[in-house]
Amino acid sequence: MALLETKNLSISFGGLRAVDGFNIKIEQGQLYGLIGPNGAGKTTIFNLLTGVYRPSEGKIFLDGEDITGKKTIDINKAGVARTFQNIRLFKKLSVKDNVKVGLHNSYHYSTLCGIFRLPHYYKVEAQMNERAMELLKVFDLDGDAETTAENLPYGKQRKLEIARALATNPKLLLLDEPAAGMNPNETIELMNTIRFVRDKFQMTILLIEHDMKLVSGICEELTVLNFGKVLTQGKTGEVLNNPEVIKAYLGE
Amino acid sequence: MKKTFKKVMSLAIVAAMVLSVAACGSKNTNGSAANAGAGTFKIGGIGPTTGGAAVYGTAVKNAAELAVKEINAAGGINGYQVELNFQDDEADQEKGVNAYNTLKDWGMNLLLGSVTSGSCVAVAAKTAEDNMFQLTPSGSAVDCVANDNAFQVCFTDPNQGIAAAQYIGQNAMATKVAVIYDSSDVYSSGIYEKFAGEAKNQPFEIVATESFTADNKTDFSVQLQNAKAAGAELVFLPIYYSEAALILNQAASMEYAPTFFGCDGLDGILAVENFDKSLAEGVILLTPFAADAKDEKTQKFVADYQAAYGDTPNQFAADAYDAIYIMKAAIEKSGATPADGVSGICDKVKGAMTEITVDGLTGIGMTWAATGEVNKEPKAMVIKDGAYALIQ
Amino acid sequence: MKKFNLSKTTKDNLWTYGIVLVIALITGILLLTGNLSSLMEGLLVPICSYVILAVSLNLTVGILGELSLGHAGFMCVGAFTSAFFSKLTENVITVDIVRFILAIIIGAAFAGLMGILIGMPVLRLKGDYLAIVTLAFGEIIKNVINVLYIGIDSKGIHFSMKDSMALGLEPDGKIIIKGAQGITGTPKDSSFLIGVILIFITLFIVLNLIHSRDGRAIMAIRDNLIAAESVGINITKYKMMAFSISAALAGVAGVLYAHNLNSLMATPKNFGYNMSIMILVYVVLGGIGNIKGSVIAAVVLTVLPEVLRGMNNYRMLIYAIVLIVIMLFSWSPKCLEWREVFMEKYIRPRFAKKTSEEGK
Amino acid sequence: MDFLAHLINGISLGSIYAIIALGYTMVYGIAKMLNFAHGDVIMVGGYVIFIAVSNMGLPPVLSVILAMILCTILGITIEKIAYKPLRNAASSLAVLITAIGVSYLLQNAALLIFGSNPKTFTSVVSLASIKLFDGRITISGETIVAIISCLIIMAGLILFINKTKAGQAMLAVSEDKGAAQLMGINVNATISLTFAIGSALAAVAGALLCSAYPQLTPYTGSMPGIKAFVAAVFGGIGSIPGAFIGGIILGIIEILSKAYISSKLSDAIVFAVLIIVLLVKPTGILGKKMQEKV
Repeated sequence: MALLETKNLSISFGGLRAVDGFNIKIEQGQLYGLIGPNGAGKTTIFNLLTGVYRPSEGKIFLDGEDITGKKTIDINKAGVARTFQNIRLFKKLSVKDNVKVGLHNSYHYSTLCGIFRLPHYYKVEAQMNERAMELLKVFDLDGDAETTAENLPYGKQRKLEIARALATNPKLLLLDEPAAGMNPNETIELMNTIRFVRDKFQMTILLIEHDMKLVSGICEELTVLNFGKVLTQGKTGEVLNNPEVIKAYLGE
Repeated sequence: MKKTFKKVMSLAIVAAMVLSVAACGSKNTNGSAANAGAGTFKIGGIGPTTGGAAVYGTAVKNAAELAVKEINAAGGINGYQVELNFQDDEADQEKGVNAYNTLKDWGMNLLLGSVTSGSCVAVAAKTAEDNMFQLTPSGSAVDCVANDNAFQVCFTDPNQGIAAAQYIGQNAMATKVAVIYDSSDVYSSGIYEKFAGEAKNQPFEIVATESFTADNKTDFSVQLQNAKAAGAELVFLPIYYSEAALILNQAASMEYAPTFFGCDGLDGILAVENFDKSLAEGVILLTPFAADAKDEKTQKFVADYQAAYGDTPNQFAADAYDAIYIMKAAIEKSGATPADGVSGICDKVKGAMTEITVDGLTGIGMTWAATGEVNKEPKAMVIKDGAYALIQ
Repeated sequence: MKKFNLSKTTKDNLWTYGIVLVIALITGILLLTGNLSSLMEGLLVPICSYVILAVSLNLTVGILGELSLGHAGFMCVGAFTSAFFSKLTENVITVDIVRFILAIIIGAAFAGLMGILIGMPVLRLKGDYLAIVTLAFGEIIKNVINVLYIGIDSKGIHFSMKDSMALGLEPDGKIIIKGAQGITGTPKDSSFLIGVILIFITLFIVLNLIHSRDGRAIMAIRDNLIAAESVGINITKYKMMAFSISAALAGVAGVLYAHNLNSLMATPKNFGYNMSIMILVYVVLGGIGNIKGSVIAAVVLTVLPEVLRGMNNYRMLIYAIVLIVIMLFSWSPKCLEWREVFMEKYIRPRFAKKTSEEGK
Repeated sequence: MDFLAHLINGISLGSIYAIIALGYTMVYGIAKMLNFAHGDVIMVGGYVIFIAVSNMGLPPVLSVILAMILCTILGITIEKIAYKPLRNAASSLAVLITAIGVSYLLQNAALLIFGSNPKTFTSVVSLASIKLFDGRITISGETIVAIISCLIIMAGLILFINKTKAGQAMLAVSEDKGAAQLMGINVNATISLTFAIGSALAAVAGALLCSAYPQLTPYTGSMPGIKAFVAAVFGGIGSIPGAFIGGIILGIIEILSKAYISSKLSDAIVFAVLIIVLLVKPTGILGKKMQEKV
């Protein structure tokens, strides 16, 4: 059974069909790419998958469970985490606290326990700190744990977003242009990190990207989107050599 | 480094605050020491001189200053000069208590105030604690004089309400009466309640009870419309003159001309700058003071006040002016001196209050009960040809 | 030295407690030795209630990041419910402190409940729209209390929104809330000591909340609502939590306020939008989200108009000017830049020298 | 018949709210700040006209023009000194608090200059009132002038914003200050112009407010200012026709609730209706729906 499967997913905004009949099947542990020209509807698909928008038609299945029309937080709890094209960190919180917010639903103590600082509070906080530092280490951010998030350099902010998403312990990770704004060296480093995350956490990853080097470097399968419709789907190498894809990207 | 600096800054602020507190503290001891030796009566005044009610507090402040000047020129009280310190309370209870404490630090012997009822009730609790003699010119709520150290110059609200209802009934002025009052104001709602209670015993009927609030006192069209529709021949206005001026204006524009009947709060309406006096023609009010009364005392007061402050004095000013002279009479009667201290003065003066009879601007032969309420005759005035005239 | 290497937040919290403690102790000593002027003595309890108000509003404005202009409304609810309770039980519960503690709990509970009732519909609004709706609620609360008449007699509690006659009380009855005249004769149970204790409780609750799991969730919502949702934070729950705790604490401040004065009335001055705005001024002046700053700003701005009494008629004018100047000084980017340069040049070198000498 | 009379009273009151709300919404829409001092600029306008008419004997029209000029200068000065330095402050609340400071400043300055005694304002409107149904219903001249002024100002503002270069610059600034700057628009000048227009409108509002409710104190502007702000939010703040509609509706609700529900609770009812409207339509009646892009 596929980890993520959508059937005929569609949405319209005031008559404009932004996504039309989108079907995708991603297997557990796959690194999957979603590409297409600007305005093709890639981010809209992410928003559909995470419950920001409700689809006008179609179904979404995560690990066999129908998550269509669920609220964002329930979809997150079901196991979908994401990053954003325009970075959305908790700017005023420290790097560590950003990750700890991600851990919110995995560690529990009551409000009163937090206010009155019962022993349980210290125990759970210590566990959260430990887990947060583990995650930060993966992204080489452990040295910046106490830095305020907005003061991080751009590349590290992108990484922190991924770390925060991972903290929610997802089955599926959605990355929206993770390499945007990075220089070639940073991009290569990021590719390694993404691969590492997939291997270490047995994560399934769906990413949107414009950087073809990254896409061809790490994605195993691709879906190409144009004007809200699937242009073609398949193995990365085949898709990238498809003349229709080249036409869509380069124009006629 | 930046963090440390911030901490130093906050410490500096704390230090400054503590110092200022300490400085004020030392001022206090100096003040009372100086006071013991000095031969002056220190009268404190409290009332709003800023905020929406500033017009009332300012009048009290000015008139009290005027009276103090006169008394000092004539040789003071029992040979002691009088000092007046008037503090703003923004018509707020909390600020009233602050003002009272400021005056205590200054070394006040007797208190004139507060001007508004709410502040007055809060301050009265404090004066009772300190056994400070308190005379309020215009705090009309019953609770203002709940303690035996406090006295009033104005009528209490219940008295005014009952007197108004009786006057209307006895003179058969109307059979259908409407009331428009300020439901958010202590003075106004206090009078209204007693008026409505007494109305049951009188040969007229309240056909419309309309109200407004402090936040909603520009448009009275609905209230007037309802009074008009109910066929009220008389509209009772237990409110202050600034709103009454607007009501008269709007009634005229909708061609509604009942008899308007008010209490002492209405006094001052003719003094509103640029007010079309013809609108107030025929308005009747129960008040002890009228700025254009013909007696010598009133005329002198009005002339002096105008010369000093460029405004025509209103009811509040007259009450305050009387209040200072009432204090003078009571102190003279009791033979108190500044050396008696706050509590000593209070004990002597409050005893004397029930024994004196004062002829003032706001009443002839005013006497006081031990409860603190004044005993004087309200006069019914009618506004005629743009001036107050006594109804015989 | 290693032992004292506390985390940044713990240090910051200790500073906050420390400042309050130092001010309270010094003031307390001055008070007990009789060195405090009557004015300052009278200001102590009001200062305590404004500090609580400022800290509690900072929870909504600074930590949750929503603008509320109705905070005085919650204070009003706390003040009236608790004063009503105290009047009612004045002769039943004769131990003042027990009655007052109950009054505080009641005031906080009702204000918190009101926070929940109001928060439920309005917290989905944003920014200025939320501000105007909270302002509206504050005005509604004030307006309703102004027309409320409640009396008690042998038959029980009577209630009316017309006037005191409509209560139909028996001759033995007494009116407790009398419309615009409010509640008179509330027992004076507030004291500086209780005020300071309540400040500490408030600080304890707010600071510990901020640095807990729930506090992080609340701040995450402030910083980025969409991202917070995407990591599974229940937006409504945490918004409500911050808002209602903030309201309950404002209620506590109201209890303190009501039991300090003999007469309690809901005027535009003390419970209207003017007061809500005043509390907001404390928060913004002290630094949005900065709890310590709120405390200091509340103290300074409450004392300032009283210290300015010597200016007579110019008092409020000067107050307004001072307010504008402080705002420009502490918020204008240009001013901040200039201050930075100034410190770099003159203050910091000396300071650095001094500490390095001390270090030796 | 009573209902009709109340309705007309409501429209009269609403027309005053509307004219104040136009100024509010104008400043909010472009400069994105709640100018709490707007009501007090109205009060200053009122005093200027009062002095010009009563003490200097100027004709009403000239007085209003004088007030517009002085208020414009006042508005620009306030903006330059108190608001502009905070335009790029870390929080938008900073400028809100400063506006409150300016409001206190204007009130207390007026208190010192003009005293606390209320002054009766001589109406600047000489139009006679219209009487219908044998005088049972009166539409005052002030109401007629207020509504006509509202319509003229509204049309003028819409034309100005859509047809002139300066107006287009305002639109651009309201959308995105940074981008407008890059397009070569002088953002500072544009915002100054906004305040100038807003303050001139405040003077007109002052003239009509004080003519309809002829009393002037240092606090005259503050409550109508707040109510008009509510009206502006009602109609969808930033929307010019919204301010007009919001003002009129607010006036009608206020009067009808006073007439048929309770005069004591009319404020509570007005605010309750506002809350309901905002809950149903979170950006007001004519407000644009804003959706944050994810």
